[in-house]
Amino acid sequence: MSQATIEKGINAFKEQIDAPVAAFFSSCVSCGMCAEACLFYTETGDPKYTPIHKLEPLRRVWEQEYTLTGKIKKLFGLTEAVTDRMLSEWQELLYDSCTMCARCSMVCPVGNDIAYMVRKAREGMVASGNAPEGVRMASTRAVRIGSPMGVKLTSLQAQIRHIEADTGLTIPIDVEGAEYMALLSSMEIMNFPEYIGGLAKIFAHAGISWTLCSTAFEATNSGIQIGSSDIARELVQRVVDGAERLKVRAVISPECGHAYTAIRWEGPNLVGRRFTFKVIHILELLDQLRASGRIRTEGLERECMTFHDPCSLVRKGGVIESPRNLMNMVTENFVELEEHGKWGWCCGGGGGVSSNEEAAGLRHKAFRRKKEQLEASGADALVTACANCRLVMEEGFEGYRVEMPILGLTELVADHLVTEEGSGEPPEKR
Amino acid sequence: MANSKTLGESLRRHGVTRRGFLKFCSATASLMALPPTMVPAIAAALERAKRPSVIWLSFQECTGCTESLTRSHAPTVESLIFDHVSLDYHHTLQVASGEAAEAAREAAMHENQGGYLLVVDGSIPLADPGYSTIAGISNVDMLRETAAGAAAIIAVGTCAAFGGLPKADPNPTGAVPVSEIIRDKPIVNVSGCPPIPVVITGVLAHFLTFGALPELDRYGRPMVFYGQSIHDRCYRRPFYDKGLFAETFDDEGARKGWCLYKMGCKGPMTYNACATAKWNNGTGWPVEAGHGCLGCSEPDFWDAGGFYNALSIPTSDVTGTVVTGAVAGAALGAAAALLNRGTQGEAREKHATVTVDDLEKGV
Amino acid sequence: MSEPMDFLLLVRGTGFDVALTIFVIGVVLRLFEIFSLGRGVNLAEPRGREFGPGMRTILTRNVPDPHTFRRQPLTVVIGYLFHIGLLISLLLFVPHIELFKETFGFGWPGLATPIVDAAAVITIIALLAALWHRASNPVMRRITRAEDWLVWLATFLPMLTGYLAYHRMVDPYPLILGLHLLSVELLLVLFPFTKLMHTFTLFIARWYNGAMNGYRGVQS
Amino acid sequence: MERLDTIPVVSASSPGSAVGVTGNVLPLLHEIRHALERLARDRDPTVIDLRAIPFAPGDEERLLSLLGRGEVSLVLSALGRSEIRESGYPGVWVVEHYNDAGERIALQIEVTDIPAIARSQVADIEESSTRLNDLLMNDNG
Repeated sequence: MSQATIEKGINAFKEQIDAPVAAFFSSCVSCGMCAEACLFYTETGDPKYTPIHKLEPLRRVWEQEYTLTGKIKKLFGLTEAVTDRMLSEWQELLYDSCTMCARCSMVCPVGNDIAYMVRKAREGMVASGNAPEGVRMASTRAVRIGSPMGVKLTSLQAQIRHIEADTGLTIPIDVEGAEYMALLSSMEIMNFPEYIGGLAKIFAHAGISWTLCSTAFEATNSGIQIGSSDIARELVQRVVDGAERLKVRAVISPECGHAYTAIRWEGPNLVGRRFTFKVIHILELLDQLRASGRIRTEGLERECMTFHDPCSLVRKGGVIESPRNLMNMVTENFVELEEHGKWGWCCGGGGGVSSNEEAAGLRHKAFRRKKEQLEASGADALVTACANCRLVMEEGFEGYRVEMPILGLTELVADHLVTEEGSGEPPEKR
Repeated sequence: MANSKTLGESLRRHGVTRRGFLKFCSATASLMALPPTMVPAIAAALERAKRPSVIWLSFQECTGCTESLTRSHAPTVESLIFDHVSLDYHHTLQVASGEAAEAAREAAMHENQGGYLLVVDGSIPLADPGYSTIAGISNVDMLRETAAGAAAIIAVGTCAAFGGLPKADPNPTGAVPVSEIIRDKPIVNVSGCPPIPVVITGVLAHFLTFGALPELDRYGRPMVFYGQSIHDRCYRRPFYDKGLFAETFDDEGARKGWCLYKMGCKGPMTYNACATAKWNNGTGWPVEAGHGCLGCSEPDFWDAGGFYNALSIPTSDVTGTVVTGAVAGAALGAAAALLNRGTQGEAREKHATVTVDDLEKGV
Repeated sequence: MSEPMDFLLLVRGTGFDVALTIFVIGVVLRLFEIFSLGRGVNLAEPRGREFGPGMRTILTRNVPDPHTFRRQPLTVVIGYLFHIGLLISLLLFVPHIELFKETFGFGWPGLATPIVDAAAVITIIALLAALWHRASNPVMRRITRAEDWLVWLATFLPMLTGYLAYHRMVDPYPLILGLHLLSVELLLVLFPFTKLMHTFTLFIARWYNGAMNGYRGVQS
Repeated sequence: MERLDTIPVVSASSPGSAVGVTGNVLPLLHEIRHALERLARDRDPTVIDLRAIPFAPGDEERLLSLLGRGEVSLVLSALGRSEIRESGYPGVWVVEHYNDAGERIALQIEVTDIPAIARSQVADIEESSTRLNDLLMNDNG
């Protein structure tokens, strides 16, 4: 068993620093605007949570290794080396108080993509053994068991049996040549199985062939959250292998933000080649089906509903319009949060924070931002498209004693599908 | 030779009436750039003023300063003052020559020991004193000897005041101004190349009138004449403020009398009275004639960049520096880039794949 | 007697040459340092383009998001006043334009000096406010390093000396003009090796941000 | 080749030149106005030396023509000629001193009831009294 060392950590920083990182650090004028974009700062008022400050170890390595001034400073001992102690101290800043929501990346006046750098900085934290225990455990379970929550195929199969019984629909597994291979997040399997039922209904309604994959049903990628490309690669590879084995046309990312960015945006770069299949988020797919008339809904939710944008889906994923189109399809009283879409506020549990027990207290404090935002909207119910956000917000509501139901957008759409079978036009193959 | 007659007596001997004297006093106040309220004080002082002995030494100079002074037109008020002054030695103007001239200088020095006024034009060569001698006496020796008994020294012209043209880079004669040799006497620098005639006479008038030197600026120049820059007193200043500039000597801006800054006018850094005293008996002055100020009353004006380069342009070849810098930067940059790529590549090579077994720190 | 003039000649000649050389070498070197680190090829199927969104972000980041502005208006207002004032003072003052013309072979029209003067006053006030803000705001205090103070000083001195020179508040004029040039030379020398470099690199940073987001179909 | 004096001299103060734009004439008129107020209120005279004013070509002419000419003109013959004349604004006098060669050596605006130099000097008055007395004494004798 090899060990994580500070040398490995610094080596990882050196590997990770690229031209954008160098440009970003060169440009920072310490204006502090990023703090105003970070819910961990706004809700605690503690300046140590200023996003750019979280990157000090990476910045220092960049300066010492990749700039003339830094090299000279190093030569004359004018700059402090990044030590294991420093990184231990920074664990709280790079993990507990950062969901990589990338809101700071949107406001930085000089254009620094801070979340991009946090993701890179975490590589060094992992290599030096400074990732928090909860996140490490999640990764270990994901690699060893196949799911960060330790959900095994047998648990999935058990849930499938329940769903099949409830809906009367078949949940296909390992169907070769299916058009779509759906991925799930463990949370959906364990906490929100209605999502799987919803999928089955929608695909049946639209007449689309789909399948789950017994070797790659888990969509979440703990490697991305902990910040290890090596672990992330291993997890993505399972999906790629499964998709290629089943020869599907596209892989559907479930209602989970980081799972989508992991497979859609990081995936090909992790495995080092372009995918032979497409990757699509379930909301994108639903919106496409809506636009092409292949799913038809009836009835509108009367309640005032709002939508929480999962950060990974909007800012980092680019799925912005689809949920709005879908919301308008099934609700008549949809109100936007004041800051929504790419300006949405994080639930506070992304980027591995929700699996990091040490961060629980901080996460609770930070959730106040979302809570107030939701309360200000006057909505009666909250819709979202991420199992993790949903769970985090449910916990948050409990903590703040807020009564507000949270729904998944996919299941909401599924609930409104036109029920008479076959009354719609025969779905056409696209 | 100096005698003890006062200026007042001297004027009356010339048949000047009281009204004439009053007129003379207001003209003198105007000449000294003093406010008209000073006229009674001037009258009282002039009434008592003693006739001083003046020794005028010319060193490394072009005689332009003397020319400027003697350009004084026919009998003016200034000339009245000079009539009153006992100019005991001036090798350009005096009749005596050779040993007789030197004897006159020595006689004046002895008779008025500690009381005569020494006027100097020209700079003094120190690289080799032999570069400039008078009657076999080097400039530096003559200056030291003559200055010893002077009440005050007036350094007329930029050469005497600041070294002037002889001191221009590379200063082959090692020229220095009076102030670098004489440090124990009051010195008034009347700079300019040449100085404005009325400024020379104005300073003399001040000395004569009040028996003391006027208030001086940091460069030892009389504040009344050098207190404000050409730029601040320039009648074209409003054009500068409005951003209207002549770009060439024959463009519309030049014809309309716009600001000459872009054509190299050194007015903003030049302190002199040209804009008000004017030249050629008040006819005009360089800027009024359409040419920028050369800055001739300032130290080292010869070396202050091209006469036709705007003041803000550095004296060196900026474009060349930028090009050279860019080339050198690219070479150094390429080296730095190689180093960076090396570091990055090495780090990537050293990468040890992280597995879930490697997440704990080594002990 | 002539030291201020000697000083002015030194800073207008050799001094400026040296500073400008270091500046140009430094900036080019820094750009090489940055770009040499490269950027991986993105193998994910793009949803949008890189170039256009990158360019758009270069522009859009000039304007703060309204909500963030409301949370920290002072930083934004001071930042605007300072930068606009500085650009007016630097680029639209005729003597400065003459220098650029000499350097690049072309110039542009300047503004009337009272306007530039007003801009300079605003810039100086904004800089003082920025200093106070940096010293008093907890976030800024936390992230401020020695370099930030140095950079502030290096920016403030040319403004101050320029103002004093223009108004002839220091005697003799060549001394203050020389100090103004010297302070600019200090700025030039420090520029490539401090965050003053953001003047150039912010365009690179913004472009990368916009491009990387644009690739994913997000206009950042 | 032409002789120098055959080349026509064109005055810089021709129309279209900088006349009036230097802004020195207007402030000067204001100064004169303030001086007049002081004179009326406190009997306090003022002298403005125009040599200290940075005039643009044509400014002086403009100022003098704006002031105009009043009822009184005096010519003084002492150390050359001097012209003292009241402007179109009573209380504002223009005093020009010339030397023997007819060159102007001073130009002043005096804001007063009568310029001091036009008054008979006290010493001269005493002297003339003595002289006249002497003359009469001699006649009697």
